[in-house]
Amino acid sequence: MLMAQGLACLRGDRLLFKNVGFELSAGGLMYVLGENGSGKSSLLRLLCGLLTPEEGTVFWHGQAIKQNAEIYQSNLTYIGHLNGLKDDLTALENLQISARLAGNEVNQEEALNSLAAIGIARCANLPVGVLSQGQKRRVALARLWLSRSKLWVLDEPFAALDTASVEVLAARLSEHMSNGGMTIITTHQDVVINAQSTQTLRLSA
Amino acid sequence: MLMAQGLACLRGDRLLFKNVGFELSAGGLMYVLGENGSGKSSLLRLLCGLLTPEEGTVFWHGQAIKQNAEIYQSNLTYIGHLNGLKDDLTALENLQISARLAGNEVNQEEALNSLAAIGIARCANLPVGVLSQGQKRRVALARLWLSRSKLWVLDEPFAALDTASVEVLAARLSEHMSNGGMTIITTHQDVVINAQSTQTLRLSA
Amino acid sequence: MKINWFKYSSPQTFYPLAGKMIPWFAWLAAIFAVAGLYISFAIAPTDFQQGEAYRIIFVHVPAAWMSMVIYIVMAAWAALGLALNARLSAMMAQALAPTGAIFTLLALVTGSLWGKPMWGAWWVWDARLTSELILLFLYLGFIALQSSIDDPRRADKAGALLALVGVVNVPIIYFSVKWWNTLHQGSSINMGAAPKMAATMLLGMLLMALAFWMYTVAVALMRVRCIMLERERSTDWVKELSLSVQSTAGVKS
Amino acid sequence: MQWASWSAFFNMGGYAFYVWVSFGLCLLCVVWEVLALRKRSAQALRLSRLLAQE
Amino acid sequence: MNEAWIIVLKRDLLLAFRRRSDVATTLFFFLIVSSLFPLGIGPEAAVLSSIAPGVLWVAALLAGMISLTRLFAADFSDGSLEQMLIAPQPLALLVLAKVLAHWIVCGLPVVLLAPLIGLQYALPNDALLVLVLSLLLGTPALSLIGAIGAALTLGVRGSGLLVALLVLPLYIPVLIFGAGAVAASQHGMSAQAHLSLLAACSLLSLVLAPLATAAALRISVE
Amino acid sequence: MNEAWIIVLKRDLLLAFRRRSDVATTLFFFLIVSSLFPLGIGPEAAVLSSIAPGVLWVAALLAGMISLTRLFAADFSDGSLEQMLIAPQPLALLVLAKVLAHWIVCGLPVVLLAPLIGLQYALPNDALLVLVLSLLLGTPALSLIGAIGAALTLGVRGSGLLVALLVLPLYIPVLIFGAGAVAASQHGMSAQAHLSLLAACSLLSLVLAPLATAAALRISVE
Ligand code: HEM
Ligand SMILES: Nc1ncnc2c1ncn2[C@@H]1O[C@H](COP(=O)(O)OP(=O)(O)OP(=O)(O)O)[C@@H](O)[C@H]1O
Ligand SMILES: Nc1ncnc2c1ncn2[C@@H]1O[C@H](COP(=O)(O)OP(=O)(O)OP(=O)(O)O)[C@@H](O)[C@H]1O
Ligand SMILES: [Mg+2]
Ligand SMILES: [Mg+2]
Repeated sequence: MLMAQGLACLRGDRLLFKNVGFELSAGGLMYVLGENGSGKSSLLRLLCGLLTPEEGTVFWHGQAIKQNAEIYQSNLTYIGHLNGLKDDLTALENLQISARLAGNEVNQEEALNSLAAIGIARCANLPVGVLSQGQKRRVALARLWLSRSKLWVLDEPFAALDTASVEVLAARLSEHMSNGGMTIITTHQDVVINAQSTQTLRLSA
Repeated sequence: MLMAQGLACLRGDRLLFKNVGFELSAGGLMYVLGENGSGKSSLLRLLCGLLTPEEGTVFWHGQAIKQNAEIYQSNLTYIGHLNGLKDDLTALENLQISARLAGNEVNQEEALNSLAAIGIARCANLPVGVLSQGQKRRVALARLWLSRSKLWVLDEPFAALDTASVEVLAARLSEHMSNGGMTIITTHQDVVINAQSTQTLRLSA
Repeated sequence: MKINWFKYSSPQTFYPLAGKMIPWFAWLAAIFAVAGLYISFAIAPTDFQQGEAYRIIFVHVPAAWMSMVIYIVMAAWAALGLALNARLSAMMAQALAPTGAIFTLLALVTGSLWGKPMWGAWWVWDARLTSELILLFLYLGFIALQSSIDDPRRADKAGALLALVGVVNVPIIYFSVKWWNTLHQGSSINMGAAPKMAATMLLGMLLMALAFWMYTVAVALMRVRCIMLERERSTDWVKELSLSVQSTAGVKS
Repeated sequence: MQWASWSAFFNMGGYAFYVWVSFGLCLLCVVWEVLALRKRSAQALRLSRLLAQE
Repeated sequence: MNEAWIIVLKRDLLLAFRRRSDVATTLFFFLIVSSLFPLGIGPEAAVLSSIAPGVLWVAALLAGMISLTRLFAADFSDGSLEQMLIAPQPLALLVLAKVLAHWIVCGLPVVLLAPLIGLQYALPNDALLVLVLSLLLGTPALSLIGAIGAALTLGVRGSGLLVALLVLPLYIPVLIFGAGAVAASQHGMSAQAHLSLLAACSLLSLVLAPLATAAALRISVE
Repeated sequence: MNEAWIIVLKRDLLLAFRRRSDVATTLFFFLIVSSLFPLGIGPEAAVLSSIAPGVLWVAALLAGMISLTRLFAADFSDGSLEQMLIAPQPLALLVLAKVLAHWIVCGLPVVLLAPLIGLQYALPNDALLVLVLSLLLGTPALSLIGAIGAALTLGVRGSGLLVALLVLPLYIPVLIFGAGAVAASQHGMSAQAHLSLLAACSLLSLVLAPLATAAALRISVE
């Protein structure tokens, strides 16, 4: 369903990678691995359409994502390095707004449930600005419990999480794949995630 | 040499912890563990004098750190969540400036060597702004190869590092302890660090 | 950090004490106000130059006085709070600021209302008017700073520092503004043109000023109680208090 | 007492608008401030009561 | 309603409400800047009233520009902007929502406060009315044009100058028509022509600016 | 030399050099603000020259203030400020170094550019000289006082405009003495008294402001 062909990425005057291609079908999980600076985050941004590839194309159901951006984007959930949270809004408000912006209508109860799922229901009504690094990350990740998108693109979701949260998140990812979803993920940690098919893309610096 | 007595920390209107005390002597390593939001980062900032404890005192060689701040601070290297790097300066410049600001005179060669030690000599002359998350972290951590301070306080130094870098850093920490240094560290990962004495402080949310 | 400097410096003990003091100051304010208003409207004679419009003086001048006094008192509390790390002092400073700003605004508005019939203009760039306007800005800066910092202890400290910087600057501002207006050829009218004050007028103004002063104390105490409740929301004494207020509904704590 | 009549008093020698608006505004500020503070206090108490009963 | 632009609008208004002091500060910036001039120039009412249209409009322009420079900065650095870019809705619409929120929060209060300051500058009553009208018609253009600049400055190194170069010249017509309208009514002439031109500026930028801003945002986020 | 304050000074100058366009923006802002007035007010030389001292000084004040809002913001958000706080040197000294760098980069160019703009406003030669002198004596006070405001509002919601609200009222004496000096020389009087007062303002703030700023920084970083 998601297919990339001959992707090349140029940052500054350095060619990070070229000729990267893959196919990811329903229920598939893809790890993007590589050393620091090998271009994992850049690849993920390419796949989301936030960066334009130097060469190559990304296809969603056979159509280039630039051509049918709206359809593609309504199937996409991307959580990058940055959490996309507003310090002045509460965790609950942040979650609801970001889900709605992505096109999922959610009510307050659903949002609360998803905060509870990742173990920060207690912080639901605190402004995000006062949360710790890991707590903020968890608020951002709580979107995954609300998301109905097919494709999830996650940039180091496990960094700064404590062990309990890592497990909860891994379970959620496994569930997503078992429902026929797709996930592309970068991480430096070893985490067990179950999927109908697992593949690894290794970038070398 | 470093001693804390009856520390309590209030953030907002929440008491994160109270009555925290410990003693750390030369060659000692202390892990500060706890879940997300349990107050690890806050404790580290307390120990550096960046936060004022609600109750309790931190002593360095028997003197309260507020009383002899300059002596204490010249024995302290702190690397927090934030890297303290300027996006517009190169890795090399950043490293030299931050080392000098902490009171270590370093020449260019020493700085280059320490960048090489953590494996980013190649990025030495790139502006830090274009580096990846892990590369930035490594530039910040390169200070540890230049530091002559007794006490190192590190907040999640391993987050976002690839496996090779984690090992290099762990080796450097072990070396520091074997030279009679002290380290206080928070982490969510399992990393083997050798020290003359190892202790663990567990904060519960 | 428990300096038991003074028993009442803890919110828990000060809260009920303040509650007892408020009615006293409120009654004093009312009595002075009645006396002051009686003198200003019934006793004080008509001014032969300004007609009855001059009666505005009985609110204008006390308001202007209070605006200045409150700033100084506020800065003093702030300094005390910074020096002793005493929460109550910082809260008092915070409680005074809005009242000070209101009096400043009142001085400006009543002054304008006086200026229109006397000078034919709502506003002139006279030194005293200008410095009153700047005083309003200083108050607003203090309030804005405090309200945009979430952490109350940080807000206290930052506000205190600002108030102190302001106090150093207020005299400088005052004299520079004064000098500014005398150097440029000034407006043809200035407030010196107001009539030599008769004793009754002075008395009326003094009474009104006293009324304002007592009112300020009462209101500041009320506000400081609110601040305490809000800040110590999760402490036991506030919880108990809130429950007891409910059980004896209508009875003030 | 220097007012010939109540209407003379209210007329304030032709300056009624300026005088009464001045005094009226003062009164308004005072009343508003007191009411606002009572409301604020009641709200704070209600909130902590909710917290306490939780 | 779940249109994305309404969500963005609501979110920005909510944020502004949480930071009410922000709104107040734009207003007070305008107030303070316009009270600085008499202190620098001198208190004579005749001089002040003759320069009032220019001074008030320049103050409004500056207040708008300064509050605008950071229109997208927070969204950019906390990552919400990325999320807006990949939202399944036209970006230009979301941009328009942000600009609208900004204008409601920063532009409108300035418009409403302006006559009070006009009084301090001894402006006559009909000039005050024209002042309000001209600001009402002109400030939307300021917000819309400024958004382009704000989008271009985002994170891009060394674009500060570019923005000033780009935005301020575009502001100049608005300034000229706006101040001109007030001056005309001060001199007893009709301000109609100036006001229509102002409205035309606003309409034109309403059509073009969101598209330009959206394009600039895509470039900045790369 | 390894004194920490020299390192900070060098670093900030280097950063400014890397971002030359930022420096240019301050200058450009000054230029634009002072050239907007003739557009808003009209071209008569007599009016312009009579308002020139005030306008130029207000423009300098605003340019200084706007560039100040970011004096510590970058250091705060990237963590360098923490590192400065735990450096084994008096913080007030480091603050002074930062302010000095800021003045060299933003204040000095404005001082040097001012006579050029004065010419546009038809200021006579001796008034131009006094203008430069007054700016030279007064702008350090602006930077020093502004630093307090910048430090107090660090990381605070909506800090940009808040700084304006805190700092502009404190700038007023400098404005009055500065513009007064130029106006005095315009009217053929001696500007000596004003200039000495300006120098006194700068000296006073040189002594007090770094201490207040350091205290404010410690508060803000908590
Ligand atoms: C917006 C306009 C005005 C403002 C902001 C203003 C402000 C002030 C201030 C701050 C004071 C206290 C000064 C002190 O005690 O040293 C004051 C006092 C006074 N004002 Fe005004 N004023 C205004 C208009 C007027 C007008 C129009 C008049 C009368 C024509 C007037 C008459 C007085 C008098 C008689 C005093 C008492 C003087 C004294 O105590 O020495 N004011 N005003
Ligand atoms: N300025 C603040 N105001 C109020 N609460 C705060 C503030 N800063 C931190 N907190 C709260 O303090 C708690 C501890 O934060 P801290 O950053 O110390 O946690 P941590 O143990 O380092 O967590 P993590 O593993 O996620 O980094 C959090 O729950 C956070 O909500
Ligand atoms: N805007 C840019 N200009 C120039 N080079 C850039 C830019 N952005 C990133 N780079 C370079 O691209 C490389 C890859 O960056 P990227 O963030 O994709 O790495 P990564 O694999 O995600 O690393 P990490 O594991 O540290 O997150 C880095 O070497 C970085 O220096
Ligand atoms: Mg990455
Ligand atoms: Mg932490």
